[in-house]
Amino acid sequence: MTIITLAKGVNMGLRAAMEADPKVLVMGEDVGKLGGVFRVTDGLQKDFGEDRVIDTPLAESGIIGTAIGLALRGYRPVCEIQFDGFVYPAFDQIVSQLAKMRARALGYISLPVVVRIPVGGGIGAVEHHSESNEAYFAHTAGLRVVACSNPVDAYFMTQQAIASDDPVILYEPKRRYWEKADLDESLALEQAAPLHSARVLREGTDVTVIAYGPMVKTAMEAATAAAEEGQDIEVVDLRSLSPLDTETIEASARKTGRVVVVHEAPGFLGMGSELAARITERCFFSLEAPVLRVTGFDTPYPPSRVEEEYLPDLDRILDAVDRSLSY
Amino acid sequence: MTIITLAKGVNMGLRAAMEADPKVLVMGEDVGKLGGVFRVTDGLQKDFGEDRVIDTPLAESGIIGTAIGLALRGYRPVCEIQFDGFVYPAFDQIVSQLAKMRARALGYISLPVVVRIPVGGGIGAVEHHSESNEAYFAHTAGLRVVACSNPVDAYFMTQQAIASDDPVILYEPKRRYWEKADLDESLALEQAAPLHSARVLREGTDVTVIAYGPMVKTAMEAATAAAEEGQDIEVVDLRSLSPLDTETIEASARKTGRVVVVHEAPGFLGMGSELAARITERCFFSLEAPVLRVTGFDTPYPPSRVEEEYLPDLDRILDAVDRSLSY
Amino acid sequence: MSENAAGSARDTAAGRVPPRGSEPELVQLLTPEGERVEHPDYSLEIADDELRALYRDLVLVRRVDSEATALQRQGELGIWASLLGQEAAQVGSGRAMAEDDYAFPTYREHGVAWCRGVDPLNLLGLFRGVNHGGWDPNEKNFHLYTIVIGAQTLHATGYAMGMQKDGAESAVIAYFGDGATSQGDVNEAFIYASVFNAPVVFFCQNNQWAISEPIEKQTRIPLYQRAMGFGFPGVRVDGNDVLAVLAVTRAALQNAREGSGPTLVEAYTYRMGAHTTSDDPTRYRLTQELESWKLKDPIERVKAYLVRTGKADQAYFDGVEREADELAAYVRKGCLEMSDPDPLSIFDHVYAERHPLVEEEREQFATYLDTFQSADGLEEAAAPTGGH
Amino acid sequence: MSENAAGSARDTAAGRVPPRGSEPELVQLLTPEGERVEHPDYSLEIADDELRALYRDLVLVRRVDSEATALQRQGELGIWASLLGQEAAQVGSGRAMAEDDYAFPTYREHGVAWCRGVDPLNLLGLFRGVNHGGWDPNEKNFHLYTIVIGAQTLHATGYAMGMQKDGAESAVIAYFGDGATSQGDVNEAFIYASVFNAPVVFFCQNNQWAISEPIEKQTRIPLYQRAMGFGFPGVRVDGNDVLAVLAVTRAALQNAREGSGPTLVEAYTYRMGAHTTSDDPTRYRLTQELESWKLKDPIERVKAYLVRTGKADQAYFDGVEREADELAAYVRKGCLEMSDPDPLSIFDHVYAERHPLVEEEREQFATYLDTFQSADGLEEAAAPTGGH
Ligand SMILES: Cc1ncc(C[n+]2csc(CCOP(=O)(O)OP(=O)(O)O)c2C)c(N)n1
Ligand SMILES: Cc1ncc(C[n+]2csc(CCOP(=O)(O)OP(=O)(O)O)c2C)c(N)n1
Ligand SMILES: [Mg+2]
Ligand SMILES: [Mg+2]
Repeated sequence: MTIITLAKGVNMGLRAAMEADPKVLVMGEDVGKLGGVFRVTDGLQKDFGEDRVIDTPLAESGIIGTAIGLALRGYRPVCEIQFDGFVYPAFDQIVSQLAKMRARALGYISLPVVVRIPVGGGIGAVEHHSESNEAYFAHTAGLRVVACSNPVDAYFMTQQAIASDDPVILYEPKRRYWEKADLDESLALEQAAPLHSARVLREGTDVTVIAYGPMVKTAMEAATAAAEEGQDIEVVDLRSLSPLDTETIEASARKTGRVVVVHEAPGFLGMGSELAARITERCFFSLEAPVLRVTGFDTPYPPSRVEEEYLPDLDRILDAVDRSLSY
Repeated sequence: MTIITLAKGVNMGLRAAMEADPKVLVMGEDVGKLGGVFRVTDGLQKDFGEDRVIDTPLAESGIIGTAIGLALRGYRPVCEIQFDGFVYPAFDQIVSQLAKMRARALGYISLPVVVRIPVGGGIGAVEHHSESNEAYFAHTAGLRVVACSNPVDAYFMTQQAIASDDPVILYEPKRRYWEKADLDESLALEQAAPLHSARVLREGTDVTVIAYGPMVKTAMEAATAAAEEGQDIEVVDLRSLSPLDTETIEASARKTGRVVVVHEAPGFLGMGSELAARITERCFFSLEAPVLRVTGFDTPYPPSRVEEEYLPDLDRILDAVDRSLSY
Repeated sequence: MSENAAGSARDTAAGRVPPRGSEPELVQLLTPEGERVEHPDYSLEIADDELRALYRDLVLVRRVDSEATALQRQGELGIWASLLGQEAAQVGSGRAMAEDDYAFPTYREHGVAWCRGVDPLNLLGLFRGVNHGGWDPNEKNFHLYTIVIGAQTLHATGYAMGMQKDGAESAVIAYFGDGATSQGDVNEAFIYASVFNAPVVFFCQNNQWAISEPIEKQTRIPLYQRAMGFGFPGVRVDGNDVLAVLAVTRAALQNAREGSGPTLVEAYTYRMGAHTTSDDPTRYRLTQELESWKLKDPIERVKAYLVRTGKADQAYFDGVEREADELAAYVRKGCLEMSDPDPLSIFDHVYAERHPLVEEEREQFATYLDTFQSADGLEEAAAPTGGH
Repeated sequence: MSENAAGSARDTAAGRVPPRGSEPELVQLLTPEGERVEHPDYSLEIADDELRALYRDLVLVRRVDSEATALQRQGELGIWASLLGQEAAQVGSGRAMAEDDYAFPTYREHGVAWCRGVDPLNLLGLFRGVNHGGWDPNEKNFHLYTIVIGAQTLHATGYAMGMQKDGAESAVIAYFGDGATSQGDVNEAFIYASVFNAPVVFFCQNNQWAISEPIEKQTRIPLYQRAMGFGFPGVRVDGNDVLAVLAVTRAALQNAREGSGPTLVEAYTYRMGAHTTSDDPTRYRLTQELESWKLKDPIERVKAYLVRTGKADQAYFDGVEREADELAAYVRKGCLEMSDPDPLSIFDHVYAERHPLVEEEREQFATYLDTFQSADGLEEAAAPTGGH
């Protein structure tokens, strides 16, 4: 057992994948000597060389575009996008090329490319450094989109994403980079939960709270607080945003009959809308209340001094739980 | 009364706006002499000159980026994106700049930029020419997103979009460009329905079918067919995708208790998911059935010889109506 | 140094694009009249049978092209992007490639596809709408057509970076048009290629037009000079001269393989047809321009040279014509026989690994379809190609 | 012509970026030792009081910067991007602008902001996280800071196109860094500017680093030469020489105003501090490099010149120091007094016109907040600035 941070979990996951397969590359801005602005790639260039840990020019479309070329040549590039808000220059390469190329080629080629994105707010940063843009990619057929919420998942999901023959967008909750947990390094990758499975983190009977990435911790805190008031909340860590683990989600929704979805991204057309639509479609007669959403507002992410108001917090979750129970 | 096509409606709308305000510019690829690949800007350069109808270099980020600069200087640029699938290179300029700049500047500046996008499939085109990407922009705070479905709306909505001091994404259903309707040119812009209003196109009592853009015609055909089988369908032309005209939508949902949303875009996180989530949230106790979605599949848009299978059609809408009624 | 550079750039800027129709200085080995000329930097030793083979390639790809255009007019293709006028640029560069080299085309590289051994029916399949190409890129070392302007130049650069990592003695060609040079992606490809010294040849077919926009809308100096700004060589070649294109591209590929990094080749040519069959060029350009370019036809000059030098006789030309007729017939027959894809193929190949949502939609749709009809199968046929 | 160009590009490519620390040829009017030198292309007549004013600007912006760094260390700012070392590049170019000219900055142009009359507290507000700048761009002819690398170069170009349409005799400066030159947007800006001959000066502060990446990761030739590839002049100026920057930028702006189109100015300088206060440059660069650049300090050389020529005396320098102290105190006090925004301000200014969803969320949130607390107000104060 080792105590690791979430950042370290990704780092160790990258290292394990690079050791296991010489075709795995890490590329992005400042991933080399600096080890990335969050130090997630710390030490990798030193140990694997500049040929495998590549500081790229400052151009995100170039990062993804050349990664596609490298993948066509047999490599497995893991691209770092420095902050969520800087992925947009690569949008065409991601949604028109990376996502669609396999279908375009009738399956003759696959693109095992991972795009790592530190995501979300809460770190007091300036504009563009706190965005939650998962809905764009989850809406894009051809991509897989996952979000880790804790150090152990970070370690395994990184490796699973790299092992996937499909392109995977891997969201890392940046304000949880320094959260710690115990990792049992003797566990094999095969023993980890499948990449696209959700996880019931806390069983409960009254209301299901679904969260992912940075909001999982907040949801757990809300559940603890609610327990003191006698509310028994079930918390589901979604983990996979596309595809969804509908089985786990539906089972929980059927059990509690009440669902609250929590995310930092704006609500309008956010993950919560898809979850609400799908759960309602599948569990119509089991629901006691409409699926409620606790999300960022439908505004640009605000200046950091007011971000705590923008971001869903324990109180807003509990408020939604109360509203759900009031139906 | 003049009979016009939808393409002509946009054309006349542009012309009217350019005549009314010398600051209105048209810019994009091939919008000049050629009049655009769909001839929507036909004749404008001849009449307003190269200074106001600008053939740009082949670079979409450049189109939107320079349009922002022109808007900052007091112009009102109307940008044409040649086909839906070619807007992605401009994604950063649209979502990080165009959408957010006003809030960034505490309202000191506004960006009255219109981005016209011929959208959707059904014209037998090759890849990237048939996409429905409205969900990306509707999820983006700071933008307004509208879709016209007929020549008269095309005429008025174009002018309203240009008159708006906010950035507007205007979707034009390309396979309906040649649909015809009567335009009463004596109508003033003020007499047209507000840009962000939905319209009940056909009143009905059994099921509400919500559609927009190219699917409105299909929905109307479905309603006619259903009528023969004794089903009384209400058809709502959404017109505005962001913001939604929730009042009209909710009123209809409450009335029929059954809603089917139709769009060409993939279902997962498509407009249907937001409509389903919202309607269920607001009209929980009025719904007899879950909101059902008839959409493109969650795959890349297929080769054109099979696109009719991909696109929602009359039969798939009727199938969903039947399913809705079976609850 | 800084002032000189600034000064010279100013001169260049002042110079602008030479007026349309004027003769730019470019590498040429065969004049429009079919005379063989020498060039100090680019010599070419070429055997007679190779020369005849090039002629054959030019004729055959033009015939595929014209047959496809005819098929489109008859409603068999949704659209067709003709290469008319660009045969030499494509065959010259396509034949310059070694087997292990790799090409990343746009949507117009039918001549290069031919050289790489791609069945022309695959190309027609794309424009008919039965698939997006349908060949195995790695079998042909020829990537799928890319329609989003410029995107493939980054894929090409990444692929070349991979070759470099592999220590392979190979190179990549990235094809793109004059219009494409304005895209951010193409410029980023220049940057990545130069910074990593990647073995990639940027092959720009300047056919003078990007749909309705003349080259002046994309640049104010000759395009090959763009390379200077990124620190690698640029060269302008007569794109209607198959020999010059062959020699220049060969040299650029060889430089790349030897570790000298990227080169920009501007093949100066002309789009003799419409942008695609959907386009109407009479709206934006003068026939006079077209007429002047007819005199520079890429096939006529090779024929004139072969005839004058006696390297080919009438029997040879007749043979090539016959072959072209056969090829056209093959293309026509194959096109007409192409069946529509199975509706359920929409769900194929989206993911390499299992995907519950796609599986669910596939199943639901299959059940739904069963209430109407049963799906058709797909057929395939063997094909004559120009490949290795 | 093609071969020559190709040849010269090849030479350039072979040349690569000169080794770090070597002296590149650049326009200089004041040596690091404070000696006034002449340059054949760029002369500068400057009155003594203007010279002293430049010195004052340099000292004051450095003091604002160091005070902000200190405030960040004390937790008053979330982050700060220091301009240390780049004062001359910013003041020289900022002071070259006429009142009607317009600047589009990155996130580091505190010195230019100063010259445009933006209250330093606005800059601190952004880094403290109370807003995204908060000044009225049109009042200062100084756009908001742009954080997405390169995006503002297109805005600048569009703005310049607008000036051109207006027939205004004005020009735009687009600021960006060495790293930014790799972005597609910046290259597209070069293309639009050259094709439309827009009155824009591309002002690149090559401070040798993009966070941890040295300039070699972005280019293999000197950056000012990039302009050659786009057909407009590029010039490298000593970015630590306020006089040279002033002269070169003035000339470029004047050319732009007169219809000669864009110029790329590469201000060759050095980022003396960390990328931002969050950065740790010891992980990736040698102090030796830093030491060598200390000798080229942009302020020291002006002071040396003023002293040697007797254009300023100790009393003057003392006066400037006092002013700097006062400014620092103003900045500190203003920063500490800055109140957090009203939570409901999140919903302000998103749209110019009514938006039901935003209104609804605002109302709901207000109701929700009412159950906890009442919101705070915002305060503002008048400010000393360096503006017109
Ligand atoms: C990103 C993008 N924008 C627009 C288009 C539409 N389009 C297709 S071809 C074309 C012109 C291309 O010109 P050029 O690069 O010169 O190539 P050519 O067609 O002349 O071979 C345009 C604008 C596209 N395919 N991709
Ligand atoms: C599109 C984008 N990608 C990445 C970043 C993160 N980032 C901020 S500053 C920076 C380096 C910029 O270097 P340079 O252009 O040289 O400017 P400098 O900071 O040296 O002034 C990076 C990568 C960003 N802001 N925008
Ligand atoms: Mg062209
Ligand atoms: Mg820098």
